[in-house]
Amino acid sequence: MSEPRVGVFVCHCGTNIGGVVDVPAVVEYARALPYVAHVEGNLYSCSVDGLSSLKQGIHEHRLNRVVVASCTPRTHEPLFKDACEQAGLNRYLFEFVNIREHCSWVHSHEGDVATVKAIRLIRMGVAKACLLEPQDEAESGVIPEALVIGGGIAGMTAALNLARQGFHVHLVEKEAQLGGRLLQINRLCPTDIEAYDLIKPIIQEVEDHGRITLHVSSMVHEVSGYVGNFQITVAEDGEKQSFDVGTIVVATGADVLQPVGLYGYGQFPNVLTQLELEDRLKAEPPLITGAVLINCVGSRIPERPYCSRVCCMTSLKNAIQLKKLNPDAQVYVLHRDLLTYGVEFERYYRRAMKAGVRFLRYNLENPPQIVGRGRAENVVVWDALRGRELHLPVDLVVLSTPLVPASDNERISRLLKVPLGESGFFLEAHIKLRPVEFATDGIFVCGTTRWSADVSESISQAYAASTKAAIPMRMGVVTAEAITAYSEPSFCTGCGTCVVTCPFNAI
Amino acid sequence: MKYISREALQTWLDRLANDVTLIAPRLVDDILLYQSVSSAREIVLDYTRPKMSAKEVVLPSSEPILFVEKRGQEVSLTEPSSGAQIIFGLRPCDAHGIAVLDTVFVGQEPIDLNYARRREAITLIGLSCPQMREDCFCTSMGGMPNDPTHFDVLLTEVEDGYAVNTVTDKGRTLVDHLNLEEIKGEPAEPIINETESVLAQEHWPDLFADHYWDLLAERCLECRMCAYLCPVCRCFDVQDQVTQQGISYSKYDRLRCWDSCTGTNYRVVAGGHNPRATKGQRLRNRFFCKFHYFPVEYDHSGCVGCGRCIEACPVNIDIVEVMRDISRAFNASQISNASPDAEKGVTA
Amino acid sequence: MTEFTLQDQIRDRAKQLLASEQVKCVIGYEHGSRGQVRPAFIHQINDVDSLVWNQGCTHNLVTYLRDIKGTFGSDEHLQRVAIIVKPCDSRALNVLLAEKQIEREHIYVIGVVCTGIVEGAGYAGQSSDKLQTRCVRCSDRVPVIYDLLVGEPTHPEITDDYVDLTELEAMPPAERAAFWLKQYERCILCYACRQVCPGCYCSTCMFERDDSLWVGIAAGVKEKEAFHLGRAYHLAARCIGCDECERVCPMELPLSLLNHKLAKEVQRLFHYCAGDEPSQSPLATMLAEGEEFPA
Amino acid sequence: MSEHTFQPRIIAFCCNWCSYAGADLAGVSRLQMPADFNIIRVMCSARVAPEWIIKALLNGIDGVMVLGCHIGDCHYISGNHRAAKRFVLLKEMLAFVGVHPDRLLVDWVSASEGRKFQTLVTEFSKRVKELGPCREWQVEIQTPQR
Repeated sequence: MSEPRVGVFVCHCGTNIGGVVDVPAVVEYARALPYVAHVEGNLYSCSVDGLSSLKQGIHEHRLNRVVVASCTPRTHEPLFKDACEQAGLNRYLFEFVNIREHCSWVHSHEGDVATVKAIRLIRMGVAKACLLEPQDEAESGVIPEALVIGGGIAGMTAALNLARQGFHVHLVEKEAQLGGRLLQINRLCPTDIEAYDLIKPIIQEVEDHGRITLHVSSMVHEVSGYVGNFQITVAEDGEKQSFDVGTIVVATGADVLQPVGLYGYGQFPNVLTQLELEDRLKAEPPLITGAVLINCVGSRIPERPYCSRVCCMTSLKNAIQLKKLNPDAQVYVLHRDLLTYGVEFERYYRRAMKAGVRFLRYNLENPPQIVGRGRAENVVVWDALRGRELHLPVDLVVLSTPLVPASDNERISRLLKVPLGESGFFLEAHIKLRPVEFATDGIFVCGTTRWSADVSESISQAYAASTKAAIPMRMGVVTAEAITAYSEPSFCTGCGTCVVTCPFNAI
Repeated sequence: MKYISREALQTWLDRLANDVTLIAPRLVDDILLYQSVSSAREIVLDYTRPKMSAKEVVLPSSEPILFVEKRGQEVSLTEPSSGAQIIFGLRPCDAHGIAVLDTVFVGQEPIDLNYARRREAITLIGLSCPQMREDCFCTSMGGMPNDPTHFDVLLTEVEDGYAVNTVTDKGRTLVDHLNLEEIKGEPAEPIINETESVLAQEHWPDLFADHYWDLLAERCLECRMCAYLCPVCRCFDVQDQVTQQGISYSKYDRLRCWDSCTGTNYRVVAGGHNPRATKGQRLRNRFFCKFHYFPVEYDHSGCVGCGRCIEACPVNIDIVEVMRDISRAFNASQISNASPDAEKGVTA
Repeated sequence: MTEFTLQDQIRDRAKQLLASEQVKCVIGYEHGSRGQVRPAFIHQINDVDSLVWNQGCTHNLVTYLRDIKGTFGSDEHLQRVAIIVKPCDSRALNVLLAEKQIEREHIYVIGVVCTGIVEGAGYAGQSSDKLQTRCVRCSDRVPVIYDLLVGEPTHPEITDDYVDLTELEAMPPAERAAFWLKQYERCILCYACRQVCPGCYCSTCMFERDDSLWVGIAAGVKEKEAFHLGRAYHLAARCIGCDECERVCPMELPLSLLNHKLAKEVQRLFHYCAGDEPSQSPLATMLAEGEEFPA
Repeated sequence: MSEHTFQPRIIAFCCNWCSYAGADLAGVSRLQMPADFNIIRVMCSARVAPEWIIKALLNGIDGVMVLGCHIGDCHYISGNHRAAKRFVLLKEMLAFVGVHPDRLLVDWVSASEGRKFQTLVTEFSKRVKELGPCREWQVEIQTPQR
């Protein structure tokens, strides 16, 4: 190996780095580091301009090591490695230095300190780069079969998308019937079509599809292996069955919060959740003269700070349904903020207003009170606009509760070695850049198991995740990380501890 | 010969400690070592032999021999300097050891500048041993417990004080202004051990291939203690160490550190081959170095008979026993050469 | 008179083993020069009578198995050795067995019931009647592994509670740091502690000064500290407490204190005692159900 | 170096799969923290050899953090099990030779725990600052020429 000639590319990332770190000073400093042959600052190293400048730098300065100081390797490392490779440099001769997430963003009030730290990090990166050696990646085959966990709308969509592309799919559903949450739902907004009409043909196609093996009333019991070659064991009524797949899609859905103890739920028989109302609407639609629908029940509070996104629309949808059943009914939606994003939902909101649904804003300091003997008779709410208390006579109170992480999430997270986020939903590799995949190669995620989503979003995500999952199966090969452990005979004493310790039985 | 009283010696030593670096036997956690002292009180006078020899003073275990500094593109080299040092209370065997090291490092061209600079500034004030320890054998190696040869000044204990034997001019400049009286009478002769016979160096190669070395080495642990305690063992390696690395300023030390032929990797060459691959070969080298290679090269023994290695070896590899075994084996081989039926070799 | 009996038994079995060619060598003890006892390697029946057993047999002979490891089973003649072990030494055998450094069938173990080794053993003219500290503390007077047991098992009451250790533990951290730095300062890096240790069998020691990334090149106190801490940690959950490192140290560093401290913590944290069984170190195994560190 | 200008030098070993991502999240969330630590990305907390920590603490580093996945979440199944056991013992040994055990912090930070990362770094830096330099031996930290 010839003497290292290191090229250092320091990214401003617009103002993200450049607004805190004195990039020109960092560039000057890096110039003097041992073995550094070229240094430049880029406005955006990851832009087309930045990448071509990097490639040009490699050629012009005969660089044999490249250091990029910018953001996190978790998202951008492959991009820069590819650029190195395109310029004829082995991709393992690249070193990433994170001066954004780990520097400018966390020391943004102390520019001088951040500059010194960026310098330290780059010095470390250059020192490491000098020690890098080119590596060859080994390739391994990919089994052209996929596992989809969860038989709801997301899981079924993913399974069909893969099966239609010619891949064999194992679909695992813990219930006896496919369909998931949609089985419980009456109609879907904004079109008001019946949910069952939507999923019936999908269930039919899944059940009839020759390339989909159904495992209903089943749980995934064991997972081992790696992208392209996972070994799966599924348990069905205690009976175990094993098969191998190349990729995995997680679409296990979410639970709905049961608002026990909130707004008289469990205390008054006429206080229902939205799901329970949908059930009623399907069976024997109730004739209501006064109904109050309360939003954000159990969400956007300190112990559950997130917005569940879909409940506002659910509320609108069911308010409209109640109005349809009895146009004279007084239907109120008590909300903290109405989130009817996008053109369709905004239009839907206007439709509800036109239909005579009343909207009232409440705040957490003055939550609505449910009063009544034996059953909810009145809802007392502070009307901030009018500056007085309103007494709304009701024969029905409906609570909009958020989606919460499925109780099974933790088990599946451990099984697949993929992380859960702070709220307990699955955590994708990157919220913007890798929204439907995990950091672990070959495992993908879609639907409400990742975050609250409505049906169309779940379907879009399912297409995205399954399409991503199809890539390695279509390629037929995956390249394995080239850097692996090896035994150095002059140090090895043959104690065998590594052999018994390795959980992958790789030694 | 002059005389100095105990009190006068204390005063003198206090002054020396004040003026220069005074190195003398001192207790460090109950272990007697030649180390620098700040006053005469710290010095132990009633002793037989410090744990380590005084080799460390002339040849430190880890010594910078060159400082390299890089400022910008400018490189500067500095050689270390050494101030005046006096070793007081040195035993004759240890002075003998330093004399042997002198022959190696400054006895012939090219001389070792570092050693020379350091050695130049050292004055040796000895103290005779009244009696040899059980494991001492300096008398077998051409020394005596009261041998003044290698000192600048040698003190020998007499009643109430010390006889002062000024040997060199360097010693004289130290002692002259003390205005000492002439001594009355002679100090007593030391009690000495029986002399061991040492096989002449020219006969050692006859026993080079003897199985004896492998058998002797069976219990050797291959530590480096014997070499590091030895007043004569002088092997070292030289490596550069980065002590500071920055952009505008870097600093490197070139270090000379003790090494020992008893260590497994001592003789390993680039490519990984080890010409002294077995324990026996390595241990044999230790004795051949002292009794054959050294005499061939420098015309005297590489052992001064201090007995430290005998005392310290945790598995009782006893240099005197080895000397006896080798002499006996050689004699036996002479006889067997005369009568071919006799068994050749020795057993451990 | 017991000692004569034990010694006779050892010699008898050694003779049998050599005569029947069951072993090629018996590793035991013999009288050396200046009244010392030293390790002996007996290859011939004629030499068996030089084998001794007494309270000066301080060396842990298991360390020598390192040298002959490569010679076992190298050709069609299975080369076995017999080794004499005290109860403490026998625990080192378990460590080496667990770490696959020796095969059980390659060694014939003569286990000796030990009543304790005297201080100064192994050195000329220093022998006393006082037992070594490790022996005063020893409750396992019977080897944990043997083919032949020599002697009648005894189970002495142990009263010692590691005063030296608790004293040091009670010191303020700065004082303790000063204590250790003063000890390391004295070290001459002769590596006797490592060489005598049955657990230190690596062909290349990663803490050897002249070729190590981990300790540095000089022989300064920093390098010495790195060597001793690194070695102690490598011996954690493996050191069986024979204290040979401390015995051989020419500069009398209290090395066993570090080892005992780690053994104590290994016992407290992992309920594990090195050498009890030929089992994996708790540092190489997974956490048990409900076990959590930092606790 | 006087007491109140003392800037600790801290190394944070972060595993690639959880705690490095947790540190990323702290960045994305713009959580502010002291700058006296450098992150070294390792594949697993079990990759962190005790020798590294000994070497660091004896050579001018004042504190070392080892951050991995939560137990049960290890990308390599049980790497953090070994790390947990290894470092609890190392801490005891360091304490015994006079290196304050608080200079070594072992904890688990998941990819979603940006705030925990911030808290750990902030508190650790504060603690190490209180403890002062680990060894007097100090390396000059060079500031750039403007």
